[in-house]
Amino acid sequence: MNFALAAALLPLLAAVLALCWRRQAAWLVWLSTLFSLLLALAALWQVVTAGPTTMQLGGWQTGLAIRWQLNELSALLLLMTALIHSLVASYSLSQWRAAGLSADFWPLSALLQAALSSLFLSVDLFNWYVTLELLGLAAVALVLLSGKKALQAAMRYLLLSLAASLCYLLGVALLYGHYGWLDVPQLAVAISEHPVDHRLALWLITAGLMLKAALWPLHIWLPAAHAAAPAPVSALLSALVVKGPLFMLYMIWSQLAGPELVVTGSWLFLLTGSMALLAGGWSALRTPYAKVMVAYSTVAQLGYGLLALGLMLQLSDPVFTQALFLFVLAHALAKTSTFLAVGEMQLRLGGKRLSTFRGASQTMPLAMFAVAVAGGSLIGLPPSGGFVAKWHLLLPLWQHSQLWWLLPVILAGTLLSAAYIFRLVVLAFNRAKPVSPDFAPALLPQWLALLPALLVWMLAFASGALLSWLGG
Amino acid sequence: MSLVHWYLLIAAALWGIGCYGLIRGPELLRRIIALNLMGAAVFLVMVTLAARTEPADGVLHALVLTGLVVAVSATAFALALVARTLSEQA
Amino acid sequence: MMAWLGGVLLMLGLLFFLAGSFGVLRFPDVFSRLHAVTKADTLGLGFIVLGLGVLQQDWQRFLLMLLIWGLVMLSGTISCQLLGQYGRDQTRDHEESAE
Amino acid sequence: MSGDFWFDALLGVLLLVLALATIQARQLAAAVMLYVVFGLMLALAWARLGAADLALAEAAIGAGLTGALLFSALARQPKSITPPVRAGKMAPLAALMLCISMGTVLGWTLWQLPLQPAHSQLPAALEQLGSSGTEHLVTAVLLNFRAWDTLLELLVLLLALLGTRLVAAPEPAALQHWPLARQWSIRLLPLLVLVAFFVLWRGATAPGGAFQAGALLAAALVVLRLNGQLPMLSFGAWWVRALILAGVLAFLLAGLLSLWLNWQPEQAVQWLSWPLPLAKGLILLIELCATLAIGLTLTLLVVGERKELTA
Repeated sequence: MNFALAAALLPLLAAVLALCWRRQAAWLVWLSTLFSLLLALAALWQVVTAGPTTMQLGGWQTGLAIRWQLNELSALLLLMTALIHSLVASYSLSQWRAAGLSADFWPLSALLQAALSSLFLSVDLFNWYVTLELLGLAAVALVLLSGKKALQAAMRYLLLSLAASLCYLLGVALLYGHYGWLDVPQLAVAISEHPVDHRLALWLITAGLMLKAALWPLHIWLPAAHAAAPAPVSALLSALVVKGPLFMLYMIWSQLAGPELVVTGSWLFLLTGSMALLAGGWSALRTPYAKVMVAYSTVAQLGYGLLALGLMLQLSDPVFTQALFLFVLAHALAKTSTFLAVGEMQLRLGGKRLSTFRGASQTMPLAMFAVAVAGGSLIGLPPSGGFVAKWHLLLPLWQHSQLWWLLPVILAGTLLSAAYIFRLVVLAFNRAKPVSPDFAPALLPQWLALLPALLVWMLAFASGALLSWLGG
Repeated sequence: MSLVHWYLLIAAALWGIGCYGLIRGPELLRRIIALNLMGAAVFLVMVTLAARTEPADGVLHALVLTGLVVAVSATAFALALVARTLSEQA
Repeated sequence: MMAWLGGVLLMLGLLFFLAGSFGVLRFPDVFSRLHAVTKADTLGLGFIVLGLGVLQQDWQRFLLMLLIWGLVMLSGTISCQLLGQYGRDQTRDHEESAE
Repeated sequence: MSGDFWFDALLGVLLLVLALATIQARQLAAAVMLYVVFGLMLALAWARLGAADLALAEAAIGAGLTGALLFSALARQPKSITPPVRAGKMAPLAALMLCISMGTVLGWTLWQLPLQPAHSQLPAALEQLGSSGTEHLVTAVLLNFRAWDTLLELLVLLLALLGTRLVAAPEPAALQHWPLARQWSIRLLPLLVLVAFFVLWRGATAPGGAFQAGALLAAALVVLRLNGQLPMLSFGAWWVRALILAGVLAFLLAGLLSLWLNWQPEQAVQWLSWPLPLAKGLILLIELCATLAIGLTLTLLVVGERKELTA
């Protein structure tokens, strides 16, 4: 648990130091992301060898103190956060003078990492509210880094995020009113002892978290916010910020929902998941702007997470938990690579529309290759992580014939995602627009954009270990 | 119809009014005020729940205090954003 | 006897508060409204403080309430003065633009 | 009918009427003023429900500083507002029905809540109060039992300031300073600072604490700043940044110190658990730094880094 604590506190310390010495902020935060990556690896290794541990913050007994729980799942999510942050930090370090990224990016991204790490480790309902608020404000501040054009999107994002936090807090207040516990495992025990009808509390919490995670019916703020943000910020937002509330939805619905509530909940998630797949894919197909397309692809891919959550609740088969968090990992890596590559190409070729990518395979081959490889994982081609996640989603479905209608939906979702990825890739192989002779974009940012795509491509080889850690 | 029930009903009504203001309020400033009303409603629920035990539940009071400061900082950020959007329009 | 006296003082204070708020609603322009609010309400508060002091028989709390009353009086007069100046500037700008 | 019943009934109805009036008021200035009055009535409601800390905080932060923020945002509202920014997409009737149904469902669920709570953290908290370093339960919960929440909350405040600096709006018209206001703010300063630190000191034994004291400090600084009697507080100045980060730094250093003090070789480490003899001192130190940090942060949130135009 010591390593996990260090991995969560290091970005916090780095953020404060970055605010004190603003000239060395970039190096400071970059080094802190690398160290927290090592610490997260050590924490995972400690959990795998010594088994899960918990820590009461402050040493008081369970109900009073906030409790941190470190099991394989939270260690893996901590590792994902640290990995994505170190990738994005190194990408931003390599080209922030060229892209004109303001120096405020560094303390804000370190605070974002601290908020996410403490969210993944904690199991306290009210502590989740404070980390959720910290996450929301950090994300809005990061979106605002791209200046005037992000004002409208950030305003709508902030208002909806505040309303969602209040819905969540009201749900938590009702639960505390009924049972008097804020600690989720203890609350689960209290609920099983003398269950009381707490449906409204759960629906309020679910509504708040679905709005925060931009899950299908409440996703309206995401495309504008993620497209308006600078490239590294939209990578952080799509890969990590929307995954925090999804993790909380899983933790709350898997432990706090009563048997009859689980059925209604699972149907809700199945329907919204299917609609997310179809509607997100369709909007991604029709939008003329590159970053908006990638943002809608996030909304669509979150549909897979919802489907996995719904199936896990309905069929209570642990393989769907594995599918859910495999999808979370694969999507985080693939989306980071896509947003970084698309952002780099937009920066170099100039222009937001898809037409600017015409002939990108000749002018910027490396970045285009990154988009194609990451797109392969988004579609679910073997041996990428996306394929492993989809495989563990589809395999158990064959035995349950009553959910036959899910198979065509997932097939349609896959086809739609293939369509909008190839829409970009095909354009890249047209004849390139004339480019000035001395056009030589820096290669390091493109290599850094390619790195997560290669990582997600080889995820299938590590699927054995991943599956055993994710509650196999 | 004890004190606790009365204030809980007031909080429920406040929540409804806040939601109406958030959905309908034409100006952005009014929507932020409506958000604060919804926050006040949630805190009223929490403080009334705390008033059920004889020495009022200090744990809930601390939570509401934390929520209050979070609400103020979020409102300050939202108002700065509104001020900038308005001065951009002008 | 003290309770009866306290009750009378509280009723007097209430009377002045009512007069003050009634004045705010009815008076035509800014200056008379300001006059009504600051004068009547401060006096009303004074009576209420006296009434509570008589009812409470607790000197420490009575002194605290007197301090509160002093502060209300000070801030009332200052803000009345500032609002009055602001009102005068507004009316003067209004008249200049009207000519 | 006990006197209390009428007081609660009136206060409840007043809260609802003020909330409705704030939403329905035609001019925005009226809506803001009605909201400030609503904040004060809410502070009364907290006091009525036995939450003295919250009444202090609501009056200082909820009604006071939020009111100041709303008025400064109102000052930047362009007078010649074209047709109101597109009204909510939903038809008024549909929105009304939705909100009424939400209110009734919530009201019905709240009505079901048990009058005697099945379980609450109060008994456990009271029994642990002795070894927490303070006598007042709310301060013990804020700075000892759930100290991590308070640290994250100080970060939320810091983040709001960082975000606000990103969108610093150009300054409204230059303020003319009335001599009377300048004299009054000078007289008011010592009283406010004295009361702020008294509220901070009392937080250890009775309602009070870092947040209320910070809000009072911010009130004093805002009044001075608006009257132009304070140098321009810019985030760039190192001492301003040091003070703003004081709260979070104090927490982190105290946490690291307590980690180092009760470090046993193979025993699991406890983050933010103050060693008993040092608890009172550490809590007071953190509260002092948090008060300064909150005071300055709230001042910068309200006043911003205004370039002083007139002398």
